[in-house]
Amino acid sequence: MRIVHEFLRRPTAVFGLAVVLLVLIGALAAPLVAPYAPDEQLFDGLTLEGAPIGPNGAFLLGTDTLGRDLLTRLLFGARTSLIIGVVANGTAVAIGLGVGMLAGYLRGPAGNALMRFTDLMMAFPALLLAIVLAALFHPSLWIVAMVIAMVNWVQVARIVYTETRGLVERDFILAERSLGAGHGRIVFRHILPHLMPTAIVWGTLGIATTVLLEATLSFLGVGVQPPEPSWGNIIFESQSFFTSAPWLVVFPGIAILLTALSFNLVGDALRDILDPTQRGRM
Amino acid sequence: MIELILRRLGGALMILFGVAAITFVLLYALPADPAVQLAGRSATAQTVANIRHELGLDQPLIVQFVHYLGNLVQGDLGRSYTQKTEVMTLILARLPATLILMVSGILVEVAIGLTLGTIAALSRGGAVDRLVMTASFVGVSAPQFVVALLLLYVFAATLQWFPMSGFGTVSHVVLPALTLGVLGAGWYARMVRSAMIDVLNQDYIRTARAKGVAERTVVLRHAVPNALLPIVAMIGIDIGQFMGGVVVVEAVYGWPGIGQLAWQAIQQVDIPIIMGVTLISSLAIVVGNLIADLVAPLIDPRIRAR
Amino acid sequence: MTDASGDFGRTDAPVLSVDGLTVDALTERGAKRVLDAVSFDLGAGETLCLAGESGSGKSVTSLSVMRLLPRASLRIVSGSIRLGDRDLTGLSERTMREVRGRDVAMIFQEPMTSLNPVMTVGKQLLEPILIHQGGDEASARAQALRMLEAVQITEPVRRLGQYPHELSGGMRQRVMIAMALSCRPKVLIADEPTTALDVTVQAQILKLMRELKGEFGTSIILITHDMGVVAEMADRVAVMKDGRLVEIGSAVDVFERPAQSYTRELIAAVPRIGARAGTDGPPVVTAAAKAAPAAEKSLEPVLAVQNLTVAYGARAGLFGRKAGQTAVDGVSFELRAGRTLGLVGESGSGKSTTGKAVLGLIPYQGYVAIGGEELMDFSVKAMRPVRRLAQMIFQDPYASLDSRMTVGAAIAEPMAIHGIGDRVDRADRVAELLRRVGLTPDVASRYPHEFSGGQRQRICIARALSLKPKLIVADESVAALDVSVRAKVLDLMLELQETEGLAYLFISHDMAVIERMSHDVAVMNGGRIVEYGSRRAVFENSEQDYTRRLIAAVPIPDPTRRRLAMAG
Amino acid sequence: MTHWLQRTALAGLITLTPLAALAEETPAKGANIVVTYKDDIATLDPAIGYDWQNWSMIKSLFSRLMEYTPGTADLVPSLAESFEITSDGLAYTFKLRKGVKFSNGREVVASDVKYSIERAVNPKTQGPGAGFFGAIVGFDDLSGGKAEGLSGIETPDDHTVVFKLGRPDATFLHVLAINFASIVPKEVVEAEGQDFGKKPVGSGAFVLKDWVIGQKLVFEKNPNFYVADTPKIDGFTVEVGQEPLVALLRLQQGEVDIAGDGIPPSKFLEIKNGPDAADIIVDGEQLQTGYVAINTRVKPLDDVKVRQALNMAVNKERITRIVNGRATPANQPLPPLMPGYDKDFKGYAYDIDKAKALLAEAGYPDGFETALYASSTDPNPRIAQALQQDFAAIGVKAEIKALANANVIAAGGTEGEAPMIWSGGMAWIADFPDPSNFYGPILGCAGAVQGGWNWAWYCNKDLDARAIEADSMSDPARKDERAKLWGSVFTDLMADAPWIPVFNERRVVAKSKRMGGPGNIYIDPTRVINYDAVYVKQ
Repeated sequence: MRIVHEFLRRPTAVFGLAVVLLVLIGALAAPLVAPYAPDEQLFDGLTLEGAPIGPNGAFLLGTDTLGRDLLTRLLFGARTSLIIGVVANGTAVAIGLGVGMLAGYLRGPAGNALMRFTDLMMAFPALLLAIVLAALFHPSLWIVAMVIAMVNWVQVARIVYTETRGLVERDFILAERSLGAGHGRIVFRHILPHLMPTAIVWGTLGIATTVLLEATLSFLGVGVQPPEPSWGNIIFESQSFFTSAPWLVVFPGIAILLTALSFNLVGDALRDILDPTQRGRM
Repeated sequence: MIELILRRLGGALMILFGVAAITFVLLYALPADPAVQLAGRSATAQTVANIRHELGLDQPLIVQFVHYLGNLVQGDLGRSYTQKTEVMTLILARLPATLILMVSGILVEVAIGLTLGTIAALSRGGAVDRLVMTASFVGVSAPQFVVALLLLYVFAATLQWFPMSGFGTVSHVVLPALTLGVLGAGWYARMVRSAMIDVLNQDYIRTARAKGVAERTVVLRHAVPNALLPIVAMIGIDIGQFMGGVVVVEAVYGWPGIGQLAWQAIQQVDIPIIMGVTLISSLAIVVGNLIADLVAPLIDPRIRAR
Repeated sequence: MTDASGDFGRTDAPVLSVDGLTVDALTERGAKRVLDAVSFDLGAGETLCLAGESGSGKSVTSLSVMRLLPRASLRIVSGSIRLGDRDLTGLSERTMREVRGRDVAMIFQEPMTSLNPVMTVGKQLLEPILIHQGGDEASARAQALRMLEAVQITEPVRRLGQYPHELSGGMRQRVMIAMALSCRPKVLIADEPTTALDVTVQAQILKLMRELKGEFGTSIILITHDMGVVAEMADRVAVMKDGRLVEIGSAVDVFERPAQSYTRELIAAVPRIGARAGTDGPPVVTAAAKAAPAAEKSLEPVLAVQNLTVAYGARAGLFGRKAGQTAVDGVSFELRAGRTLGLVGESGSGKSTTGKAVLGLIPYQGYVAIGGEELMDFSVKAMRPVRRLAQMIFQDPYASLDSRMTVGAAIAEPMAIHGIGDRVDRADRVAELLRRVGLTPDVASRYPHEFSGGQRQRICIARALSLKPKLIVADESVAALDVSVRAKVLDLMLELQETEGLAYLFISHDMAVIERMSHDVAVMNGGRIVEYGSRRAVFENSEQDYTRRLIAAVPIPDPTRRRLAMAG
Repeated sequence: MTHWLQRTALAGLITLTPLAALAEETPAKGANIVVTYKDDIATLDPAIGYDWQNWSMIKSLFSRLMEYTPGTADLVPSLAESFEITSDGLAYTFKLRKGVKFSNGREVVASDVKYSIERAVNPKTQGPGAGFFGAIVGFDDLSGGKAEGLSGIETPDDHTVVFKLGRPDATFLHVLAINFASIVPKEVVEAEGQDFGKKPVGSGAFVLKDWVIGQKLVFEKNPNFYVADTPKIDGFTVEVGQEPLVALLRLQQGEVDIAGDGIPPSKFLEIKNGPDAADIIVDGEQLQTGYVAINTRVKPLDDVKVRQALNMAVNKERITRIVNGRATPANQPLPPLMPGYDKDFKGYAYDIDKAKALLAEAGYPDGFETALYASSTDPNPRIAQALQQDFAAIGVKAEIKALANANVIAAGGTEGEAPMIWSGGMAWIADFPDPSNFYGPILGCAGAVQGGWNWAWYCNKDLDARAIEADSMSDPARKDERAKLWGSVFTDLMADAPWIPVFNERRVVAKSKRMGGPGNIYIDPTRVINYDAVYVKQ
């Protein structure tokens, strides 16, 4: 209850949540509210010379270079972004949580080995690695999600590691050990619950990063493949049109920006509320 | 101190070896046979087989890797499949451009981030703080390729304040550096803000105030140097982020750096170049962290003592 | 309250006069009063002690005088603070800046964090001199050097170029004092200046302050929770409670004829060193034990430690194995049922490390046997039977409870771990234990943050008792508690010892607490036990200079017995 | 022995008479022009370079025995002064022009010709063009590593080269005009090793002066070039890393003379409809066909009825609209400019009902699922999506796999992997203007192998036999007969429908207003851009 109350006191967080909900509803209800089918190449969606049509009554946000309705594609693109955002980031957080917690708890050679591995992953330029991976495996929605997860877990692992290290040093863990609690009990009953705020915060903030990364991969043509609409590949398909048909870049760009921003705002608010180290500050 | 440096260097070498091994395994698991593409459409099966043999692609993976490592130790990154030029030559030729871009990008983000973060920390909880923090999130959430395209459209194509693309003069670097810097500036502003808030809550700040030190001096002399430490560490990590952003920014602005090289190589499955660029990028990240480690003691005498 | 302020006759006009000072905290639910019409005067050359427990408003008072309250959360709503003929509450920030450091200076509790870690001592010392007296850097430097000499720092010239982390805690506090006095302020506010220091260092700093007060003609407001320090230093005492000033008067008056019951309790709760002189063992608190003095139950020690050594930081480096620091070096002692061994020493002496090692919480070398069983390896399984015999209570009760677990679950946790009883059994036992430590069973469903410090420590004790152990290692278990609470927790521990036959390994830096609690005492210094014997022998006929110094340095809450003054 | 002798003292052709219509234009002296490309120039080694950017640069850096008249597909001797072919078509004797020098100053002699061709064939060179020389005696030994040279090339004296062929090859003169047959100086190649491609030395119209990797290449006129008045500019600079769109904006501002990557789709209409269109745009046909290869060895595409149905399902008009009309719908593999193109052939008309009927006949009334591979560079994913929608109209659900070119090529060359491939981006542009170049590797049995380019995996022994027959007609007198025979090969194979010929893309180049000369030197059918012929108007 406290969380809800504190959350609602923040206008930016409420704005973020509203946009997130809007995107979510748009994505879920896309088949119902979208005026056209997502990959329907409408005959009157292109000029006779083959140019896309700007926003008008029939096509509220205009059409793309194949004569498809942009609004429809943006709505269906929201599905892609959210699915990837949730799946990829969820996987990343789960892996990061597991690796970070294990490394932080075990310490010693095993913990060190795990952290050296995350260091190694840190030394990969993330986007470059994602591009290489995505180009290697024929990209599809799920592959892209997994590629992003492979890249993004590292950050979570490092944070969880640091936090776990701190927790292990704390007196209550020492107290548990002095009581004779087993590793499983300490890890799952005592450490994990304390990491949940971090997991929740990253589960939210990370979605923003993920949405951006997916868009970037798709923009480079190694992300979600057409005709599956994704905000990134809509821009990819029409980037050379940005002087003659700016709506093809501007609208998906706004969609990406707003969605990422909203997840960031919500995540930031959650961090302020949930993270006990931040709580005392204000 | 020297031991610390040596230990870091050893770690860096291990990391580079790991990067090389992982990249190698990944790239050679590739479905595309570069020989087929190189041989071109008129090639006979014999030609393809010859090319495979000449590239050593018909040898077992481990042999290829050992061979690769052997060359690597001598600074030889191999030859590009498509350009037939030494990868080292290609990278060295393009590295200055990328370095210029990265340094200007880092300057942009640190300058913006440091200023905004400090301002936000000082007006903490106030309207300015909230404005800066929201703005920083907008910066962080803005897709680089959209920012790049929009900056290009507004400032180069329409207003013509800056050239559309190319390399050479200061005005060429402005838009790419801004694009790279905007994203980072958001992170820095947030980092600086929380570091500053941390520092401003420290006892020694209260001590300084109790001495009658003016607020400006408190912030600039007492708070900023202490808040700088996490920022320096972040610049090291940042280089990794930058290496990714560089691909997008160089692609949009036609900047002749290694991001462009990597992107072309990925499309042409030019494995030696991809390997080379990945290794160089990792090297940059490792060196960045190393520099951050070495700069930290200059700022904080406590680390010097250790 | 008004009658409390002005009834003490003085000849000259006060240097500082606080009148009706009221401060509100701005919270989400509106303003909350944290300081309520506080009034007092500070005479020239006088030391006024603001005494009181945590949350009483001492620090808010001092920060108000400096006008250093955090602007966003605390605000002076009414009252005046007159320094000479100026009301500080009405000054602009700019004018106030000139007052700070020149007219009113301040030193803080934590000398570790009160100095800027990235600036040299010299630079920090120069700052107030240059700000308030101007002049060139050379003359300021000369003055800074004189100040370092005045605070009796060794090698003052070298110190100027050093960074704070290169100095010990005591030296840092000396630097702070030098810095505060460098402009010869009229008033020095010292907020718990010695709390973070070891007792011997505390004695030196207090002595220094007394000397400098005369030399510099400065009036001092000394804020402390330690009635011993109050008695050592105060000309007058102001006692604060819940934001109000409840009593003010001369030190002798307040200590000998406290007007308020609160003050009386406060003074009574302070353990006085030497209070147990001439007796063996701690006082008997339960009726049953009084009736039948405990016989020696067994000769078999509950805990036997021989040649215990703990080395930290040892690891295999790139350049060969690095020797770590030895935190505990060849320590031996034993402890029998129903008895308490007090382990005392200054910070870094290795006493806490010893406590953790005997419970196998950190790796060690040497022989440790609990209940006659030597600990052979540290696997969770092998240790489990031993864990039932030995429990630990930590310094910070809040930190040693899992904040995400109800206290009921926390107390039941050991039983769950050891598979004792079912749900219902455990719930019954939790209720019983809560009652046993003086809490009501219905609190079992609450979370740790809903309790006060003393209550939390009771919960920790209940948890430690749940397995009916034979040995409890109490590591600074009352150090974080206010004196009045501390006394009650100590009494509870004594009571439990009598009824349960517990053996305590009681670790503390506080000689008075050790004296009260222990049958035997081991004094540690530099990782070794330098003196070991019955409490009576150690406290009354110590063979070691070190021990004698420790005892002598403890301030006694009796203004008539100021040893420091005599020493000075 | 009767020799068919062709003496070609075609001085007129070599001096490149400007076309009559442009006679009044005079090339400006001392001009330098700027050309832009997005991608790096891969290599300028003539034995290796094989993409459309470096193709025309290599052409201008090196000389070959044979050459084409600028802007046409007409073969003329170049480094060769004259040549003779025996009547059986198995021996070619070339007389070299005397006094031609490499840019390092050494004279070009017969042994250089032999060395250059052998180098192109030698597996150590890793050259993609080795296969073109398959007719020369000794080819198998050299490419198989059993010999160091080609026994079929003889150099009786410094200015005579004789080629002995193992079989008649009507395209052999074309082969000697492609880049792989460029003459290189042995000593320089051996000195530079693999870096020869970055520091090329030839005897062509231009010399490479400077190469700043990732930024620009500077070419300078070869003052000693043996063709009079060629080139017409003093030099050209190729700037790389330039986005097509940016390049075009710079071209409009006069900073760039030729936008090498052409006009991006987004800008095309704006420029086409703009006032400068006539001065800026050069639009012409090229020897290109964009097609969908239908894998004849993958179910259910192995059924000819299915393939025919797919052919009928594609709305080629709409697809040409997507590329803004920069293409003409195609109905057969050969492009219209190619000898043998059958104007009267109708192919498969767009007819959804008939397509559905055929599918039903084949046993797929409800269609089926399959995959369509395509290059991931614009506009190919868009075209693939248009095709996908067309197939969907007859119930065929094609999943699009848009991949990097290399991956598509690899999939196409793996048996049973790619059901359908849209060729765009990797499209077949002829190496030389002869129909045989359009058959062997991409439709003949020889190409239907692992790593081959016959992505339809189509192998028709009868047609292969007819192809060999046609290629044996090396007597120029039978030119028309040969073209007709070739034409029938291509129209007949359409009965099996291994391809869906979609369109013949026209090449549209943007040049600055100051550039002169006829359009076809900017879209030269054998050179892409003919740097030897372009000039700046005075």
